[in-house]
Amino acid sequence: MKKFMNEAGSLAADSLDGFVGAHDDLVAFGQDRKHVRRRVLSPGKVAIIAGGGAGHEPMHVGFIGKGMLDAACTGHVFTSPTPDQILGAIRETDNGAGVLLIVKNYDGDLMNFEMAAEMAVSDGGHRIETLIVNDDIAVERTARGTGRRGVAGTLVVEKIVGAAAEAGLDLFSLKAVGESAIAATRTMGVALKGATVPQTTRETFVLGETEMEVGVGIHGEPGRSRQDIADAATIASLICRQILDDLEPAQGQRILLFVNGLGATPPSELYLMFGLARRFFEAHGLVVCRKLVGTYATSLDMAGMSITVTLLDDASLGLWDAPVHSAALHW
Amino acid sequence: MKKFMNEAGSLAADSLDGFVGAHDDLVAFGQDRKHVRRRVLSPGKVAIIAGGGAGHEPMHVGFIGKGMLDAACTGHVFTSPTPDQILGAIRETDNGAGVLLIVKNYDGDLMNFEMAAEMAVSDGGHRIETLIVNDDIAVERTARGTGRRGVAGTLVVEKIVGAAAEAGLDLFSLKAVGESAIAATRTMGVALKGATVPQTTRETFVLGETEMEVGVGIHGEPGRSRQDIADAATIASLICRQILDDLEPAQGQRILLFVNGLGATPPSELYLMFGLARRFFEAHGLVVCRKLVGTYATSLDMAGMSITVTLLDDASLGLWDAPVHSAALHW
Amino acid sequence: MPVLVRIGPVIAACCADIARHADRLNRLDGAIGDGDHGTNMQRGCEALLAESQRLEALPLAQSLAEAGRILVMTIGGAAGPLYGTLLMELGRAMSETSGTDDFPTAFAHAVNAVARRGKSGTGDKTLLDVLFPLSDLLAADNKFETTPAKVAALAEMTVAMRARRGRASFLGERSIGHMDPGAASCALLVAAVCREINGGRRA
Amino acid sequence: MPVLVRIGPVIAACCADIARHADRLNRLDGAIGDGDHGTNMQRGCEALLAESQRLEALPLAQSLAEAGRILVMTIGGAAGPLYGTLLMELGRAMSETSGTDDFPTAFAHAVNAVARRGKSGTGDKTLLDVLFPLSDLLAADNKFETTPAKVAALAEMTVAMRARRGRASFLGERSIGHMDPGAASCALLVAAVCREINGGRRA
Ligand SMILES: Nc1ncnc2c1ncn2[C@@H]1O[C@H](COP(=O)(O)OP(=O)(O)O)[C@@H](O)[C@H]1O
Ligand SMILES: Nc1ncnc2c1ncn2[C@@H]1O[C@H](COP(=O)(O)OP(=O)(O)O)[C@@H](O)[C@H]1O
Ligand SMILES: [Mg+2]
Ligand SMILES: [Mg+2]
Ligand SMILES: [Mg+2]
Ligand SMILES: [Mg+2]
Repeated sequence: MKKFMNEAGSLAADSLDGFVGAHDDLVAFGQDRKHVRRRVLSPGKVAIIAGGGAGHEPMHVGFIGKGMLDAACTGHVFTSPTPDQILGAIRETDNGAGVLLIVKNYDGDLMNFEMAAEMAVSDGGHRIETLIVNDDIAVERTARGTGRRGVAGTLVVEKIVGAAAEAGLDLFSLKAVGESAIAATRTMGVALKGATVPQTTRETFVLGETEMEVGVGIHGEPGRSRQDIADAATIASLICRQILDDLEPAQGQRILLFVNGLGATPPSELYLMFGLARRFFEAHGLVVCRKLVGTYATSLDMAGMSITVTLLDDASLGLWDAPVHSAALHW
Repeated sequence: MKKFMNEAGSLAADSLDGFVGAHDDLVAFGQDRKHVRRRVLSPGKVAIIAGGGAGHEPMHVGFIGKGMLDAACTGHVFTSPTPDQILGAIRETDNGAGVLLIVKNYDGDLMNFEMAAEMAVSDGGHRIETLIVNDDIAVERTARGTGRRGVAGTLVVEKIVGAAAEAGLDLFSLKAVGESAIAATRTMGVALKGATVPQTTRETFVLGETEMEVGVGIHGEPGRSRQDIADAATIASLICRQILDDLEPAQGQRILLFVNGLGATPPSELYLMFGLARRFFEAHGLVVCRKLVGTYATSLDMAGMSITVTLLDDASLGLWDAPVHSAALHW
Repeated sequence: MPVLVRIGPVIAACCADIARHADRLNRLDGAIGDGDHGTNMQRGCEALLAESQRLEALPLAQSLAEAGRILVMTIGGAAGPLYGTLLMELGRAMSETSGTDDFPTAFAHAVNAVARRGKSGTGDKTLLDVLFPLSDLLAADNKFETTPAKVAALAEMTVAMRARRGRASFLGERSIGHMDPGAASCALLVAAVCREINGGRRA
Repeated sequence: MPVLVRIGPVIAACCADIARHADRLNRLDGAIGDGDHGTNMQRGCEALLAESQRLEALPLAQSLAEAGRILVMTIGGAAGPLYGTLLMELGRAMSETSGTDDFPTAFAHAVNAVARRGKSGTGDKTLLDVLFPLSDLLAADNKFETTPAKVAALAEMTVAMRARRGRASFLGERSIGHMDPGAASCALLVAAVCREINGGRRA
């Protein structure tokens, strides 16, 4: 395992230090460096807070800024932040309009955010709502189970909700906007190389020279199945087909198409995959009216990518297009 | 070698197709898809054209847009574009004010751009000037030789010259602005893993588990020396020290600090390196007043990063800050 | 019995055993999760060790609750809230009752709180597949002698289960055939605690 | 002699030899460059092959010039302008002179044009370290019989050189000890051309 790092234990903190230093016009550390927040908060607005383990950079800290998040809490690598971190972010950003927590569906994140919310409500009298993003269709839906993971589609939810919050929506309405965005969003990913967790210097899964892992999340956990590697067009159809089957969109439906790099896949390959996915969905009668290609929700140094589709209507289109001024998304 | 691609021969073209599809609000293909250009040109402005081999994405096509490039020509992987591509770009973007070509110093690029310029002058009566970027201090300066390579610092030159062109400077003045930017810019890179050229399915150089390649360019060619891998702080000092020695900046000098990923190094590690580099230069009395961290000038799937420093004065600072509206840089 | 135990040596024993097995726990977690369970537990145990003196000065119930809070604030991930809740609720329940006879009741209360926090139950392939049966054993005889061997067997039984909670649940069928890392760490910790309670003898 | 040669079979021979050695050329280029010289040359040769019939219909001088233009527009990189200039200028010089006696003069003119394009000379560890001596040989005897073996030796001589042009120059000292890929392809192509001129016999 080769990484640019000093020691495994400080990778997350060192990286965050570099991030805040690089974007100190937009963001600042919260108390004791336990979270990162906007340098200047918008008054009277519902605070939007997200968070999760480290190793997904630029998610979520890269989305802090006008039009998106107010604060983000980063844990250790692939480890949910602790309740005190989240509580600190709530205290520093809630200016009376309440707080909306955006959490990726996974037990660790849920429990830590839930504990923080309980403390914030009982000790601080904060009003808190939570959105749980579960866009990853690689996970089978079962009668009893955790349900689907939250992965790259979280970016879309954060952008849409962030824009709505900036527009002045109240906590209750924001939760509804977020739930619609979640319902309209699906993601699936493929890895060509596993992630190397710095502490263990081991890949979480090791693929053979001709294998790929289909249906991976963003924590280095194995995916749904291991398959022979295929050409890009085959991989694109495989993923797009499943998204299509799961979403069952109407002909002529407008979509946002988002191709996300998992960390070690270069822009040239991401654009190549985007081109194939775009053609696929257009051939199936959808209108690809918004596009995003880049490395936004990573799994450390995993080689791979995911494809996310969000069904758009006039409202969500407007919220997607609304100005955003964060380190990673800017328009 | 694992890549998201259909066949090696079409990787560059397929990727470009995806890129143009993803950013068709900003860019369009030129004739016969031989170059990519702004969808809408600014009238009366000197045209700025860059180019080089494929495999460096998002450079240069990602920099096409208001405030930066008018067109970019992409060759095959790591192969300069051919003169007809460049000539086509000149013809489609020159609206009388002349054309400034920005070329990374390397014989292949120089010769192809030179042949194109000769044709454009003799056959088309275009006025052409050329800027040659040579920011890579890893290459020793020798009495006789090609001189230093052009690498990630090319982004800085393109941004500054692009802003000046948008402001209405004439061809002659633009060349002077560009030459100052080049004189003020230095880069050095380190790789942890070589690049895999798709046609040969071979890494251009293979590093052992505990080796790193110091002083790499962006074409997968070997660097200045192979060394034992070190921790991030050591690597950062190694590079920053050489940049400092080469630039010999005055105390209190303002600088732009740019940490660039070579393709397979994730944002978390780039930010970590940025933090270390920033502290280094600040400790040496420089003022890091502008910052850029991201994957902008790649070497296919090479794992590694480069550090670029540009000395800033009021003029170049203003040009750096001027609005830019391209796929990869946007403010 | 537990009220007679000094918490410092128990923490030290847990910390040592987790450190010794951290790599194995990471590896178990790598197979069906993200490969960090050993590292997470180690971080939590080290935080307890650092506060060991302060914890020893507190009444046992309060000291357990405080230890739980420390785990919650240092482990993160899934394990943090779960182990943290176990100790916090155990402490809370013990401070409301008194005497060792009520320990099984307090423990049962704490395990139920963990299940509520995790929205999980038996058979979900988690640390609860150790904790619930352990709670039943305690209720039956309120002894710590026999448990270490039994909990190891309990952890072993998670191998055949299909995960319905935690990261492993995302793998569906593929989660079968691997021991749950949380169950493994739980068995390990219970063994360490029992050993200390029984005077440092290995069971 | 050259005027008597049909260009189609020469192209076919070059194309076949480059294809056969493409991997070796890539590997040579990988050691001190970017590993694509074989692929680049193959792309150029295939473009010539595709236009072979059209080229054969032209007078030799014109056909060489046109072949050079095709190489420039398809190879790219350093090799495109260099090999392209060689043929374009050879064709131009031949159309201005006449008869085989002037071929060495035309060839020398073309090689000088390549050197101007590359701002390079002998000893820079490039294809010019084959082309310049070859030009001298032709000037001395205007024969193609003896050259193949000699050009192979010339390419071999680049191993000891330190590159001062092309990508390899960026490596400084590290460029020593490897054969220049351009010199290697040049030796190969000269050998193929000579073989065809001498009636398909391998020299
Ligand atoms: N909802 C849950 N209920 C009970 N136990 C759970 C739950 N989710 C996870 N676990 C336990 O936590 C363990 C994983 O802990 P750890 O690896 O430290 O956290 P993470 O999954 O955040 O990386 C699992 O092996 C399982 O025993
Ligand atoms: N300035 C130059 N003058 C002469 N020959 C050169 C020059 N630059 C490069 N070459 C030749 O070109 C060869 C490399 O060609 P190729 O690999 O196809 O191009 P690139 O370097 O663009 O990848 C070198 O081996 C060398 O022989
Ligand atoms: Mg984890
Ligand atoms: Mg090349
Ligand atoms: Mg884990
Ligand atoms: Mg080459």
